[in-house]
Amino acid sequence: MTYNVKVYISWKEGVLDPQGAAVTDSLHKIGYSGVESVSISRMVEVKMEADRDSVERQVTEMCEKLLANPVIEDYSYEIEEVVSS
Amino acid sequence: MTYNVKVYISWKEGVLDPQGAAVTDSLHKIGYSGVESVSISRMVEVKMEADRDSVERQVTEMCEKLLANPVIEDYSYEIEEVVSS
Amino acid sequence: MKFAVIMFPGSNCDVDMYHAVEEAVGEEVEYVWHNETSLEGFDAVLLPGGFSYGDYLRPGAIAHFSPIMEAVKKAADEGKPVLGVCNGFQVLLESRMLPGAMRRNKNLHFICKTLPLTVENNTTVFTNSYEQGETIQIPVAHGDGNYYCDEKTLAELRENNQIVFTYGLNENGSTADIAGITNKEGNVLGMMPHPERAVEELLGSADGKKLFTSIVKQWREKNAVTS
Amino acid sequence: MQLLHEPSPELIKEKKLFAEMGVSEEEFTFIESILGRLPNYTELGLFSVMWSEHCSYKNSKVLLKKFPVEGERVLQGPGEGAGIIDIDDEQAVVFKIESHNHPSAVEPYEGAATGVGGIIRDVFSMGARPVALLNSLRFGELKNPRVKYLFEGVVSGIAGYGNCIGIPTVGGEVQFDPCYEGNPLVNAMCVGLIDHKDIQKGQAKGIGNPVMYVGAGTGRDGIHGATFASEELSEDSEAKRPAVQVGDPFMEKLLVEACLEATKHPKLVGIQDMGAAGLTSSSAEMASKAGSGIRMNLDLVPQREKQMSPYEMMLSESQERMLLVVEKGSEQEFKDIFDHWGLNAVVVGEVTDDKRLTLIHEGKTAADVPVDALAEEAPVYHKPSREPAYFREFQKQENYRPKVGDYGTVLKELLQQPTIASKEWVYEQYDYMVRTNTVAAPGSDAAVIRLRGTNKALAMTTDCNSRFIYLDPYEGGKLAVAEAARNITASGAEALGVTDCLNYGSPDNPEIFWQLEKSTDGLSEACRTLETPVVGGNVSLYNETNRGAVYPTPVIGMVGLIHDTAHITTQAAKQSGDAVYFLGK
Ligand SMILES: Nc1ncnc2c1ncn2[C@@H]1O[C@H](COP(=O)(O)OP(=O)(O)O)[C@@H](O)[C@H]1O
Repeated sequence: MTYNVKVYISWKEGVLDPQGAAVTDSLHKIGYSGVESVSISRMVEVKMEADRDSVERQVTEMCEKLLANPVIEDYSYEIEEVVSS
Repeated sequence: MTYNVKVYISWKEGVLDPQGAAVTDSLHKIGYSGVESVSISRMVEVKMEADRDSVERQVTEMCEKLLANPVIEDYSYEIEEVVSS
Repeated sequence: MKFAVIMFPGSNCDVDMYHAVEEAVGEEVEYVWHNETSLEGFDAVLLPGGFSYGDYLRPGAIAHFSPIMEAVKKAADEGKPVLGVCNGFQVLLESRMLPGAMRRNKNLHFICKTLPLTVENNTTVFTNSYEQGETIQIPVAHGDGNYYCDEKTLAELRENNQIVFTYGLNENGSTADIAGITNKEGNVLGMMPHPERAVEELLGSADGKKLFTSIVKQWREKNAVTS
Repeated sequence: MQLLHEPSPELIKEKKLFAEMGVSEEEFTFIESILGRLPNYTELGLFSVMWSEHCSYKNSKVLLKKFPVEGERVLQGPGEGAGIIDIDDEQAVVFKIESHNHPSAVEPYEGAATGVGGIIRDVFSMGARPVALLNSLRFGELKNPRVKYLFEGVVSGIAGYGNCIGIPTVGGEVQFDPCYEGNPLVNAMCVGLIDHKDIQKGQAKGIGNPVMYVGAGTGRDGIHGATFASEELSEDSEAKRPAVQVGDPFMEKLLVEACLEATKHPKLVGIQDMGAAGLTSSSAEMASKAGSGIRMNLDLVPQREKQMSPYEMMLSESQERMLLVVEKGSEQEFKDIFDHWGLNAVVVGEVTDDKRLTLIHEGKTAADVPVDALAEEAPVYHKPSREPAYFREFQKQENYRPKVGDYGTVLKELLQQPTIASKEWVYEQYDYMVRTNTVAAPGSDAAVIRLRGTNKALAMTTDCNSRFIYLDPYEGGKLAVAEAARNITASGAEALGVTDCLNYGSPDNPEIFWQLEKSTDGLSEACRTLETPVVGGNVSLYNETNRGAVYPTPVIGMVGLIHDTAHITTQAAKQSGDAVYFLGK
């Protein structure tokens, strides 16, 4: 099976997000005063071959081992099967 | 109105993403041979006050001016109204 | 001749730029803070390296909204020499004063070392004291120096002779080994390598000195004619 | 992390909850007698961090006393943020080394980055302009993927912070050995330059003077960090994971510039960084040193998160924050300085004459404790010491002489050892040239920074061969100092002084305490002989995992003065035909 996996990685609550703060500031300066907060995170899209019953385990492992650092980051994912056309 | 806006910023087609290639490589090295490709994009979450009829215009402007660099990046967004509880 | 060194919050090669002008050409030089709005009275503008606004979001992205940038554009339109080095180059790209964009270095690491550069165009205000095709040793120090532009832009750059420096050793992955480019008019130069770090033999190389002397030389010639 | 209901003083005592904060039964009784009552949760928190090994050196103080700390050129010995040594012409060099081992073990990038940030604050809080960074790193064997991850993360964290803030990272060392697996060592050193007249002390003098908070807001990050650093790494550390902070070098760059402006202002009374134990250590130490007290209104503390408790605010280790005491009436002048750099400066309290740290929160007194008890009166332990069995074994062994067949092959094999191999991969990632003063870049024996506007230069190095020290702590200790001194001398400099970072296992183990004792004896002896006084340092104990302790690793940071830039010598062979001499025996 081919899967399209989207992993969303964001800061754990309470962790400083200096990027978000700098962008908020800058948006205010160029006139977007309605902006309350900005947070910046990453999305990792992985296209992979895997068995149906192992894909989720593999994704969790990849997140824990490499894609995110659970010490300061949270992650969530969506797994979608690619239907070959 | 308060809005929660999610902006996804990804590489334009044809622009090589060195980070994605490096992550693919690392995943292969630690045994995930099924991984075909990895692409990494940025997600910017903006919480903002705006009028209903101006929010979309504001978001597009913010993307064009600051959040994305159209030379190498594409963007898309989702706008969601925050229902106060 | 009077140089302006623009200081953004997070600039950190501003002092180096300042000293380079003092040491290489001994001309007048002053710092200008990012929220100033005028560059009246300056004959050349230098955008130094560093990490303006922490390089958050993208290097140079936030700095290009600084009030001073309007004045920098005006100076460029008036034909004054504008030099952006490293982060300064990134600011020029983000503000579209120069074409293209920067990506992370292809090895994903910051690279600090002295590299050979080839002078591809010695007819600019910045390079008139170099030989055409000369190899010079100039340090680089950047994490996002992997220059990108599409084919069409590259063709234009070549056609207009806008590629001024190329890497003899392309470590960051830049398109067509590009290390520095000018605008069409030739008075705005952006380059990743740091000529201001190469103006004294004591520190390893003085090959960057001629870049500053070029600017002064041309300014003198011009002002000798008009006065 | 947030405690909605803090346990009552009675419950803390009854359930021995103090133990969770690393406070022993005896220490708790001592606190009770100091206060004449039971401490509340916040107060106990203050004691727990101030009396941790990291802040109080309670287990190592007896050993540190042996170091020679005086010398003709010493302007400031151990005790302040960093040591200061005279370099003539009314100039001085300021330097210090510090560990960030435990945070780096769980989040290598941020752990190393914030280690760099912390040591820079120590230097500029003295009023000095930071001019160079060095580091000293230890990892397990590179074959292990986790070790590789840690190594890469640590190096890019050091690069990320140092490059962004624009202070050149000019030297360091890296050693790989199985004993560091799971417990890497990450020590960062900063060197600064100052004019004598600008030297600051972290003192809260002048009753009624306002206490100002500057820099980043306070969040819940790093709570328990100081005690975290004083515990062994275990599976448990996982649960404490949010104790790692994220650094913001951009903020710190602004803070450096603003604080250096502030330290030149005649109305500045005292300044200190909020390092380990954040607001607690900075306020208690500043007051204690000045013989005064501080009263703070915690509602005024800039906060990044909602509904923080006094305990959380006082123990937070959010980065990039400083505490200032200024003359009454000059608040606005300081606010203007910080405003120029886009930073907030907020009055959060005032200096009092009662020698107490009094904290007000939502109109109520949240804590009221004597400052000297926090800063000065931590218990001092002299742990039992015992010569290890392994040492006796080694002493009995015959001298080992390796049989070398083909010298060429052996040489190649040696050069392939990661510990011996070129460290270019590491230092290429550091901007070692920024500020254009680096004359000898990484790759030589010691790094050399010229002092602009003078004919002088500074040489600096970090060194320690922990294997020697493990095999013979006393001789190895001497060797560590001697190696540093050789590197300094070989670059053309006169050695000035030392800062040290003592990385060891748990002092509760008598054999480890013995290593500490013997090696510090060796260090002291060498420093005395070479006339390089120890002007500052840092202690990091409990560097062990369930597989055992790291080798005793007292990293030596040494600084030297080159009187004339013409004397600078570098390592490389210059010309064919030059004569080669062999010195020593
Ligand atoms: N972690 C590091 N950071 C910066 N420079 C380093 C680091 N490790 C090693 N170096 C530099 O690499 C060079 C060689 O280091 P090392 O192998 O320890 O040699 P030596 O035994 O001569 O001290 C030195 O100039 C040193 O400063």
